[in-house]
Amino acid sequence: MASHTDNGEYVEGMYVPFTSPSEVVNDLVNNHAKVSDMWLRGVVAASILLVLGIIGFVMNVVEGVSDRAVWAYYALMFSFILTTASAAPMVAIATRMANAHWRRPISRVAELWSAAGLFSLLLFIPMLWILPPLNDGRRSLWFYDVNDAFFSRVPIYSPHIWMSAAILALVALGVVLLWLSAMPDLALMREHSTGWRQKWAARLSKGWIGSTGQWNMLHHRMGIVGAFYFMMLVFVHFLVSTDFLMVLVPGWIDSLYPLTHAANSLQAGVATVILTMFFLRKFGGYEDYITLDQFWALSKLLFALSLLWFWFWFSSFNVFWYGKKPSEQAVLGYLMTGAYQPAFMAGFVLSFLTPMWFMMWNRVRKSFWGPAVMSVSVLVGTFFDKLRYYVPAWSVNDVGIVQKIGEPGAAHELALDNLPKVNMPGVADVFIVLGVIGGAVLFYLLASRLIPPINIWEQKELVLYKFHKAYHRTEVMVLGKPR
Amino acid sequence: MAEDKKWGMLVDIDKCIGCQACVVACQSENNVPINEEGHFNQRRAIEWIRIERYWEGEFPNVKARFMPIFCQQCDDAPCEPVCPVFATYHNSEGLNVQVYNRCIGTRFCANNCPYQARFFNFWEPEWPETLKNQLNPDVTIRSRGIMEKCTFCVQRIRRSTREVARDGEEVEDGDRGMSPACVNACPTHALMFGNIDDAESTISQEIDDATRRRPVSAPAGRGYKVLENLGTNPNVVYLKKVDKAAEEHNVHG
Amino acid sequence: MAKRSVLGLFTEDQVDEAGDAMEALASAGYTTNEYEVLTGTPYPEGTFGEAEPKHKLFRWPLTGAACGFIVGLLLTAGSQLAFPLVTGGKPILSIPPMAIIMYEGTMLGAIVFTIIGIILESRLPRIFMGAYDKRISDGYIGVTVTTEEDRIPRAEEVLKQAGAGDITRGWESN
Amino acid sequence: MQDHVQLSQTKINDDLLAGVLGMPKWWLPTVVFLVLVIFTGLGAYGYELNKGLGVSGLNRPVFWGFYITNFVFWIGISHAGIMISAILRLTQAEWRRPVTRAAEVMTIFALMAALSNIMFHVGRPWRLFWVYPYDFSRGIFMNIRSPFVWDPSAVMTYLIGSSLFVYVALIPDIAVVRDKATGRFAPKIYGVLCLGWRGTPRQWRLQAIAGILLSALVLPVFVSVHSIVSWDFAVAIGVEGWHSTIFAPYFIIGAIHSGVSAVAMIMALAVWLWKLDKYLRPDHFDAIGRLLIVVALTWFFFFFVEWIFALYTLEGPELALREFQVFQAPNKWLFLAFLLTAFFIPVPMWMFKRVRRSPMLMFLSTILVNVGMWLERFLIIIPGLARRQPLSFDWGTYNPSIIEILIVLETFAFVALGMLLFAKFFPIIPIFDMKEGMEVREEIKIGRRVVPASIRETP
Repeated sequence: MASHTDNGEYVEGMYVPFTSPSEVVNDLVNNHAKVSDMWLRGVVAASILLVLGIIGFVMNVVEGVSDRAVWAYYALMFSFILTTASAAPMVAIATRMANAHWRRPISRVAELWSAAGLFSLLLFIPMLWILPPLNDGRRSLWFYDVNDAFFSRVPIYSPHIWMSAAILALVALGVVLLWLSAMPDLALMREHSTGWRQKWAARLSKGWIGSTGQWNMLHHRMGIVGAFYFMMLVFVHFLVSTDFLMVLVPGWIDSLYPLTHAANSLQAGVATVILTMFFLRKFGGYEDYITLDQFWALSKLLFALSLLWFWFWFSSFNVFWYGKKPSEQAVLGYLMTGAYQPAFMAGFVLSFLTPMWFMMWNRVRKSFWGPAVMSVSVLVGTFFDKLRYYVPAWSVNDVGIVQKIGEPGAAHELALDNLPKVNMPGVADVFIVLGVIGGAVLFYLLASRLIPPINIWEQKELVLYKFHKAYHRTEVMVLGKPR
Repeated sequence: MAEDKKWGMLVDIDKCIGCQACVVACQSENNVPINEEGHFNQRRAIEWIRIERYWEGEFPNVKARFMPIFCQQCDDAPCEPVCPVFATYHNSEGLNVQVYNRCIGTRFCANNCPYQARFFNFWEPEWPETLKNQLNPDVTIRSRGIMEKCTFCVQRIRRSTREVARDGEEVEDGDRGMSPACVNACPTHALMFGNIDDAESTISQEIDDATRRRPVSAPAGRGYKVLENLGTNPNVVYLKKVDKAAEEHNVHG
Repeated sequence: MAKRSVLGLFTEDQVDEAGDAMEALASAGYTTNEYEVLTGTPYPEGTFGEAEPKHKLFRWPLTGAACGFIVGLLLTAGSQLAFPLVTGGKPILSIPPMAIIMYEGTMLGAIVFTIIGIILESRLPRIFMGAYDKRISDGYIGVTVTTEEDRIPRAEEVLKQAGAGDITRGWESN
Repeated sequence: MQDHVQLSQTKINDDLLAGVLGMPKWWLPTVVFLVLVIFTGLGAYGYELNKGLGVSGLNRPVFWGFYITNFVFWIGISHAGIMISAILRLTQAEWRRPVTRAAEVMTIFALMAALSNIMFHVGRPWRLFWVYPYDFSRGIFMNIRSPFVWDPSAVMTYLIGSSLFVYVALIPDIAVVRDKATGRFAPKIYGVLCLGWRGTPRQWRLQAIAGILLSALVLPVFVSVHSIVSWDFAVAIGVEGWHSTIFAPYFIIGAIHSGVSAVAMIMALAVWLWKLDKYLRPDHFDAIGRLLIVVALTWFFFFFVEWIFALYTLEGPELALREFQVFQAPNKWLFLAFLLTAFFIPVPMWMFKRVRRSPMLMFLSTILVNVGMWLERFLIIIPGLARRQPLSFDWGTYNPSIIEILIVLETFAFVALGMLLFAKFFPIIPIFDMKEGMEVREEIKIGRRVVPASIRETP
């Protein structure tokens, strides 16, 4: 389809109005029907990485779960997936709530990442064995205290229970959201495609006939599920960042950190979506749908969230730096200025300085390459930032805490006196890092075959609600506001 | 006496009898306004050094514990950086000085002092006519609206250093009124003042004894600093009370 | 030299006529900086077929930010180095506080310069109103021509033909 | 908006300039009353200046009291102005149009009130200018390491920025007043004020850019201001319960909570006082109500996290402080009132569409929120100081004196008077923005359904 209109005013790749819904349907359904070889290559590559990851995992299992430090990089990757893939659907949810039209082509692109949530669920299971229960000298949020009449009643597996419940709920909500928003499209596949795809679509589309009632119900449900997804996401980040991270470092009491964890995940989620958009546009053959509009809008978002990254970091850092308490200084020294300083610097430069400096310029924001490159920078930065939190934290062993368990609260008041040795990645760790990324991508690719990666029905709505119209001597864009 | 000076104090709780002589001495030396009943009721009394009294144990065998608290002249004083106008800062002799002329009275430093050693002049200070003549000419009278606190009697330190410079002779700690008024007034020598940068000075020796374990197997000395966990690095060392009963208890249980 | 200006008024629904007037003026050989449309409300760009106004606004905030940043740096670093008083064992050159104040300086510079830029770029302040009609605030659309005295009558004709309601003249000086 | 009313430009002028050109009969008495309150407050301040801070209820260790609480409160209020206008401008939400200016003006006067509180607070106000980089006789600059130097730099940046922002957005409306005003001087004065605005496409274009660009520039400032105010407390290790890293975002979200509520109050007042019900539709209240629900929930989550981590440490002093804050009189009553008014009464109210759409109920609920948020600041500041500390022989209680109360009232009167005077001389609802709103309004007919739409310039 031509990428310019009659008066040719538009930048190449700007939003181009489709003439009719049917055009959209044919184009998208056909495009989704055929298996591109780029997709095959992607699947092969991802599977290879995944196999490597499994090898690394096995190597770790041989080492055993007694020493937590062995699993530091595993935990890092778990949180990395939680920060990128699980946060990506927020792009669809938030923009849908704001009723922004530019979201329509990419809402599915974002939602499909909740399929990778299933993978993060798999990743979580081993961590249940790695982290000890509360009566084993583990500090936690749950106020467990052996020799207190009341607090000794706290279930010793509270962190594991709550975290499992939360992440299960998160993944479930994500899949449900994906399914809900896909229903009309599945119905379309039921009508237009053939073979197993048709059967599968028929089974999932649950007799969707597109009656007004069904549509209203759909919007209603999507709104609710989306809201819950967001809450659950924040909750999961709250739990992970405290019970699976912060409590492991004695004296690290940073009440802002759970929110930092969540906020950074939004940034990484946006970056993930931008990168996915970029690949889908380049290799997926969706040039007519994923246009400059989406990149422009999302890059503004990414810019804002990058500034937010700094604000959250500085809010914590400034209080610690100024407070000068010995415990705080120890934590800063361990996580930031000590042996892990390179990781911190990398995170700082890549997830704040670079995006801030380059995305200030509209020329960079309003392009395809700019946002894509910046997203890569943000993702790598996020990786290093998580690294300098998780690897050190998981390298602290509980020796010295178990004796302290007697005194109430003593475990929390402990300061980080003797620093553990630096935990450098081994072969297994490298394998795990690659494997987890490969696994997530593989899940995404597979899911993109089952469900069209462009939201067809929202695209059709777009045709109705967003179009150009002549206005006296110029042409303006009309944006409909249904609901 | 070493060139570089860092003034410090040593407080032996075991010797303190809570007679409050130090408090009186401080008040008269530093022109601290008279605290009448009204001031105390308003919770606006100014006492650069105060004797905190704690009751220990149950009746009938109750023990009174006394603890003189004054500005700890912290090296990393929380009160210093928060002053917007440099009214308080750390001088070259390790003193946490208060410059009355600069103070605008935000009272931020007072909030930030964990030792509650800073005082605000809510009212213009007043003295009865008869007491006007006993005011110390070496010490400024603080007007209302500004903070004040223990200065380790910096005026005495200055005077003695001037005299030393004049006579060109060595001055031992405590000579020529080298020590603050409270130290001079203490009948039991619970307070000791001196230069802790000078390893030979008596106070350094004492502190060394109190804090270092010699031999390592022996129990630690009695020395400690107040609210150490805040990392303020005070220049005042306290020697804890020698409690025979407690030690017995430690030995047997 | 002294210029004259003339203004043709169109009613709220005569948008297209106003546009015609602009075209007619253009074809009558008036340059784009000689005639303007005056409206009491912002219309979408190009409603009257006018060209998109060129402006260099985006230089202003950057310049301002740069100035603010430099001033902030000099102030913070300078005041700490000029009065090297130790407070709370903090380094003489404490970066976090400097960062905060430099940030504020940068933003202040950026905002103030942007405001100045906006005012100057929109050709304000304007001393002489020239031909102007209060009814423009009520939604009337004015097409004004500012040119040499001898070309004024022609402009009036053009405006009349385009269907301008009443036509007023005014002095202009620049 | 479904129940939108299409109005001619003349009608808009007449309606929105009614308060400027004419004078409602309630106006003068109200102003006189406010002026009286202000003079009482200033009289009280004069007394304090003369006698010293002893006349306040402050003591040792409660060195900060009503003034600082009030300072934080007004800074908080000031935040909604930019929050509302900037964020809504950037997202191009149509319902922003009538509310932006009122919000921004409130920002300005609230900031002035906040600054005046510092003046009331310090011991030697006549030397307050020493915190500014001004080389006076003592020949020493301020200590930039002190949060009390960050404060003025941030607040002044915010004040200057937002005032200029308001002025630029005001120029086209001043031009309208110039054209409408009668009398010998008014047109000339307004003519000078609007810098000879004529409404050329270039001017409108830059006006539009200004809205977006300045919003983008002011937003980061607004975030920094309250963060810095929060650091006045958070960096202090001397006071239990203040030294928490979450304070910056927690104060920000609290500020937005109280500020957006204040904006809703102003909207309701505007509807009653200037009969602007044609412009501030129930839909506007509905929208701001929804926004308030989101803000309130977020705020409550931050509140929750802050508490979790206070308890998480299980440190004796911290627990003692919280116990003192929540379970001991008089704090327990204040705390209860705070929870109810700031969250548990208004938020359930906003859940109902009927409440959100009624100015009266929104007015009441948002007043509750602001009472609650004032108490919140009080409960953060005072118990931390008044608690029984590990060392202090005398731990405090705090009873504000009549002087302090009068001065606090003065700040409220000051802001109200400022708003009234502004509304007397300038349109409090942006005229050109409303006209544009009418201009860009559009409808899409799909079958029998008419979908409201709006026109945007093609990028």
